[in-house]
Amino acid sequence: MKLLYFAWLRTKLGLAEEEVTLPETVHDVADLMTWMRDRGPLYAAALANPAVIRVAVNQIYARPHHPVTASDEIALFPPVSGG
Amino acid sequence: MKLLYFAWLRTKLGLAEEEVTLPETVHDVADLMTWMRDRGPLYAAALANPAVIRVAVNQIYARPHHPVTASDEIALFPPVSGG
Amino acid sequence: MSVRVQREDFDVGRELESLSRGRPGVGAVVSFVGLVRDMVSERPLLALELEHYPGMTERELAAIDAEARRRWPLETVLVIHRYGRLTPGDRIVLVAVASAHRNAAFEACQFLIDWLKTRAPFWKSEETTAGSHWVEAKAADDAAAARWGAPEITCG
Amino acid sequence: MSVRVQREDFDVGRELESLSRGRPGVGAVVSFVGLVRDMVSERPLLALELEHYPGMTERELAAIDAEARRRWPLETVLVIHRYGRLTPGDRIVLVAVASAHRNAAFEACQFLIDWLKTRAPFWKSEETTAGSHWVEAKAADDAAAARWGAPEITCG
Repeated sequence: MKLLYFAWLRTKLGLAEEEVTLPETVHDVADLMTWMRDRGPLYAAALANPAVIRVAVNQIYARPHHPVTASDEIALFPPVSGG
Repeated sequence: MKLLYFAWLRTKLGLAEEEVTLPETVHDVADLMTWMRDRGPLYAAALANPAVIRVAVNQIYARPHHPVTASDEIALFPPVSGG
Repeated sequence: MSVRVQREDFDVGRELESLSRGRPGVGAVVSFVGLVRDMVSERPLLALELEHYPGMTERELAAIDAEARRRWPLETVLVIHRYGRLTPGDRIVLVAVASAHRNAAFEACQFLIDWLKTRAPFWKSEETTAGSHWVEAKAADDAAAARWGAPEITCG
Repeated sequence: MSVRVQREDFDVGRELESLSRGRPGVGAVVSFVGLVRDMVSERPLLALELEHYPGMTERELAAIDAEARRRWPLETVLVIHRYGRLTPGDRIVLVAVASAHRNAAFEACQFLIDWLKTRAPFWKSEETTAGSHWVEAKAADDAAAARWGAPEITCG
């Protein structure tokens, strides 16, 4: 599974993308967020406040119960501020 | 007093402007309209429906009780259709 | 503020650029361009003749402009309106507003064209294959202006 | 429809002209240009760095565009959004809509920028004399988008 990070999530984590092996416990976006926070203090801190994290699965905004699979491109980013 | 006509009022009356001597009975816009309608069948027909006549005194929209004097420039025209 | 009534066409890009140039507080420029369409009442339009009342037009546009500035915090306002003979595709009018924020610019621009359509002394005569006729004022335009609390201008 | 995400500036006059050229049914072109202002939070802004999510940006802008066309009868829609480093006075975004009538064009243009601001994956980092920081999403932008019944996009 490909993970992408943008804006302050990218700078806080110190990386723009990574390949991870999808754990068997992760079936949807909510599972993914829970698992991500357990990956270490850096992830736990960056993802502490779900209100400021948006998730896109294959470039489409996804809600907590949206399924995720090993072949997905998953992006995590803060609320947008363009325009 | 200078009278100006625009759009279909100009084409119906067959003139764009005229100088008239302000009659003593005319003190405001309403008086003027009444007097104008008595100037002949062409005027009576053109000014028959007050709902489609706008009046400007010295280039400012005027209501029926707006005063008129001999030195005024008075314009009569249909509702506008620009833009 | 700037108001121009002219026979010639205008350069939209250049005009919009001038609204924000040298004004570093401008964050939003909203503009409306009105164009001559090719059909009226299901007939092909050959040409449009735009008559106006020189002097009063400029005065009325300046008053509309002042009213917009009274209602919204605007950096610049520009209104250009053409008169004379126009054909389908020709630009008729440009209304453009520059402001720090977009909501003020959108509202003011819409207000300006709504008021202009019901107050500025312009009249259109349409030339079709059926001849020429004067365009009547539209009830929809009166309704649009009424949203902004436009004063009545009937003479009774 | 046309959506462009690019580093380069754009020519507003040329773009607006292209919206109505060859489309004789267009009577109204409404546009919004967003510009970099010189002050943020009462500090001089030195530069803005605009990051985006290539691929999703285009997809999301196309979806916003489709939604606007579903809601209003539009002839043409154009959205151009820049990314990269921008300085005060620079253009950031152009949203332009061509329609037969002005109300549809005004509403659709405002809708497009409101939705774009809350949905298109762009992020601004502001560089001032106090350093660089990421711009937070504005509650006012969420409220503006909510007027149009925007779907929620929180992940919970």
